[in-house]
Amino acid sequence: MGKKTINVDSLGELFHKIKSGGKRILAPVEKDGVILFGEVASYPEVATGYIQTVFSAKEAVLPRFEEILRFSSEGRDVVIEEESNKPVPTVVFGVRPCDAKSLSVIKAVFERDYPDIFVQSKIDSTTVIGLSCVNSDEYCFCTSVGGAPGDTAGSDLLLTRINDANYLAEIITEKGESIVSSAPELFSEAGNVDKDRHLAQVNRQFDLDELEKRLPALFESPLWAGQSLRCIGCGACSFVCPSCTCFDIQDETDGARGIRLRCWDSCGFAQFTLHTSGHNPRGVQSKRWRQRIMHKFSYQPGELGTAGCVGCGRCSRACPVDMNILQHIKDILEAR
Amino acid sequence: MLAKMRQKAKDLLSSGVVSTVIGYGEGSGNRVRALFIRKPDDADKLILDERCVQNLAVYLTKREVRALGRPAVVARVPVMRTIQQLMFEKQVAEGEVAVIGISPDSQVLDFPDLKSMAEYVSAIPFELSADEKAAVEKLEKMTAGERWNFWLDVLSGCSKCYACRQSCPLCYCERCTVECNQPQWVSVPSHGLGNLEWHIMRAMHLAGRCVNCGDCFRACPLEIPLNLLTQKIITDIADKFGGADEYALNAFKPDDKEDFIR
Amino acid sequence: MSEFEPKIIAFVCNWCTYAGADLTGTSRIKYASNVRIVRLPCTGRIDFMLLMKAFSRGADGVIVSGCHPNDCHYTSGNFHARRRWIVFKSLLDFMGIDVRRIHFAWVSAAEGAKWAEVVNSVVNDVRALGPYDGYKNLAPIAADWRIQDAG
Amino acid sequence: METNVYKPYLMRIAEITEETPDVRTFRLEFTKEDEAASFSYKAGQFGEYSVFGEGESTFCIASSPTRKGYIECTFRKAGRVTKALAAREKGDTIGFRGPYGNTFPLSDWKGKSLLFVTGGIALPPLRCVIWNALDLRDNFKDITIVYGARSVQDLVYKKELAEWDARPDVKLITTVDPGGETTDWKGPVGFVPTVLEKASPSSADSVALLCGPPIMIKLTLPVLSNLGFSPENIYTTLENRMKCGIGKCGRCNVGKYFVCKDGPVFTFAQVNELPPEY
Repeated sequence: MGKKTINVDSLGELFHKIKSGGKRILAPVEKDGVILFGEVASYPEVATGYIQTVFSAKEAVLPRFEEILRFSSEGRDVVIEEESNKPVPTVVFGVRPCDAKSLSVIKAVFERDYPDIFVQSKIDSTTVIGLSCVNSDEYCFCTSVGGAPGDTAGSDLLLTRINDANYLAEIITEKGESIVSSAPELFSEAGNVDKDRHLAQVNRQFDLDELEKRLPALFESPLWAGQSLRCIGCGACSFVCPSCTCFDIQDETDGARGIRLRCWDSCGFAQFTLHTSGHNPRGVQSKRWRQRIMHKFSYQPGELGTAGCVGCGRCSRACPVDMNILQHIKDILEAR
Repeated sequence: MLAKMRQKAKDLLSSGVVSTVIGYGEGSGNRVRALFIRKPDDADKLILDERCVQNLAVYLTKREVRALGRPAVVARVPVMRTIQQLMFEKQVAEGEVAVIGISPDSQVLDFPDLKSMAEYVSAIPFELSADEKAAVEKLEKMTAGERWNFWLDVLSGCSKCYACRQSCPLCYCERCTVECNQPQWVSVPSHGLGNLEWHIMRAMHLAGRCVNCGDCFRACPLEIPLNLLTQKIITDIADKFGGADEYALNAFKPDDKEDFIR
Repeated sequence: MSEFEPKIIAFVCNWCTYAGADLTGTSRIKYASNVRIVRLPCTGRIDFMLLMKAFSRGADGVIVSGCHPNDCHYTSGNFHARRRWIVFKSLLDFMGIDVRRIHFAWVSAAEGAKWAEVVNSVVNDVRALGPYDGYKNLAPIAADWRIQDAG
Repeated sequence: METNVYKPYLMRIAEITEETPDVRTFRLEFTKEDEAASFSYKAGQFGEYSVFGEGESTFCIASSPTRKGYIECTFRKAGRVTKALAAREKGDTIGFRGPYGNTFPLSDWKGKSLLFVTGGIALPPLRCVIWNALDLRDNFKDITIVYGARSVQDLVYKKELAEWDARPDVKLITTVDPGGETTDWKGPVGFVPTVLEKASPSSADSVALLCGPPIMIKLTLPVLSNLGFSPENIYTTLENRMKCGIGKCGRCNVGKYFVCKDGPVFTFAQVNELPPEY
């Protein structure tokens, strides 16, 4: 829809304009040495010089817990009340292209069959200002799963640093356009810019289609047990993942009143699939590890038309026992 | 010392004394990771340096690792302490595990049995480092209100991924209290109350058992200093009960001192 | 607005304090009615989780009481409990939880008057501290409803 | 208007039947007339039943869609929610979300014989089909039911078993495991596969519906096969732990299929293709 440039020094003013337009801004901020998305009041609070936030931007649309029902009992009757979970108009700033792409996975999961209004309304009221990657590390593999360090998919406005003073601002959607038109004086027309020159170099490391093709036949392979022997069964990989969406539902009460909460859950947990009878279809960690890989690279491509992985590398970075997903995928592709 | 450790692993495997050696190997980037060595020739993949700190005793109670047969484990002092505690709690019995001990100055130690390992490690004083003590004291000096705000703040990021629990070799329960729902003792969602309850519970269930290996802190994706809680308890137990018990909360003295019971 | 009346939950052992509290009643000693007694077999059974649950469910103060040292019906339950309380109270304090709301006592079956005194003093102390909303409001539901109720 | 997919219907417990000491059947009626009027489902579907403040639990709709105005569910007291549910009384309000999942293709079975083979607490999902078929009795040829339980006490729907037994157009064989009989038990004693083998119903122009504990399924399948039932003509329902019931929470999948959305009804031809994740 158009290319503009914006001066680094104008971002403060842009933030001011967005805030005065009634939107909250989430952006990467540093807290005790850890970079996380948090609400910011002004641009100088935004962290710089990092590869990835620990948690992804998914929390803007799928919070770690949220109310999905509100009720109260009066004697034998129950009254269902209006739930308090309403979307807040939000601009998420500094979203990496991989995270931006993950929003389409989340959207696909929650839209199909039974549309989930809580996720949908949050997606609808969120504007994504993406930030292309100028750096990457050995855990990044976006290009192997159909993304790129400067990919525009999922962003409404994508910023790419093109020199010390300026960002290239690519307007992708109408939401992006409305950000620009809220402060047109801050943007200038971009001339011919070779965007790729300013992006991180992330080499393609495996063939996603080949992986999808191979996986079904590997269901009973001993490789899962071998790979997951050191896995300790925590949920760090799922919780930092931008496209993991599995959840639990929990009731909480205060006297006769209560709420039903949806909260993050992980296929890595032993209890995730445990039946009340004690039977567990995925009773050991290797089966749970297999589920994680199968779901992302075999089931979801078939069901949603997109892999459930965007190559951000967060799971590998966060894993306490160095379960490196990229390495594991390469090993899977080499298995005979 | 590296050569000696590898040789020891080789010998244990080729003599059939153990079927797996759990040790450290090169991981991705500059990281190390747990290796499960099944063949004597693979023992050369084992490494040992200052990065090798994961408490490998966590694998001794893992079902799939147990299924591999008798393991040997590369064990620095905290790992040996863990095995001692696991023995006390009847999770590991004499003869079930072989230990390739590593002394504080990185010498390979030979133990004929777990009993001699326990004797060795009991002789090494169990105390916090100066930095750890300072961190605990810093919090103690704050007002109660400051401490409350400190903990609400650091715990606010917790997503309950349970990496702290899963990385802990002494959190081996098949069903954790947080998963007991009749009643629901701890709130499952990671809101303020759920997080506070979870971390109090975790620390209390490790009281007198924690060996201060630091894996819970290292495992946390947010680097929450949650081991401050167990370190505080370690300090208290040493101060008030004099330590030396295998499991301080499983014991008592008729004259334990307190100043708050009416 | 009427004066704040604290809700106090007392976890007591069956053999000493419960009998002691019974004696308070049969001796017709009057004491604050703010307390709800939960009887357990022994102080050794009083899990710290019960105390946390009391606070999250709206208690403003908690009393834990059992047999005097050496008087435990099960010989050593109270000794074990004492160690646990020492560690637990210190941990809560370290986390900034208001330990002025948690009171421990030894009350024997013969100490009806002491039970009344313990309860009265705890109720007075906690009344002065006010409601413990800081703890229970950590749950979204509690905080939410309270805001709604306030109008 | 978009609606909240997690919002349950409020249902009044109209009737409680104590089937066994720990199994109960609830008859549930809609509290809102418009919801009762617009609600419809098919045999084989399930729902999420909630006790507000405790959570939701998944089980099938055990009544037939031919009976209007109410639904019934049968459950065993086992976990947090079912225990809370069992503590409810007649007149109490509970929640119901559904119907979810696929259905038994009853309309495809017109003119065929139906064989129901089931054990213990697995009768409820088939009871729905049995009544559905009996209410459209002319659509089907023979209807045979082989039902077993550990003991006489563990038989559910005792009143209905007597009713079916009395009908000339239903062949019912009720059996109990050896040792589970009472002194006045007149039926056969033995395990379901053995009893089925002895009864040896014809597989000609017939479909079988098989629901029961894994061990019963495992031992019954060869018997059905010997009788001439092909895997395509043997139907079952799978169960896995569920939270959402609508293919999002991620735990009930068996390979690439969600039991909640692609099931719970499968033929054994399909089950044989599934990885062992149920």
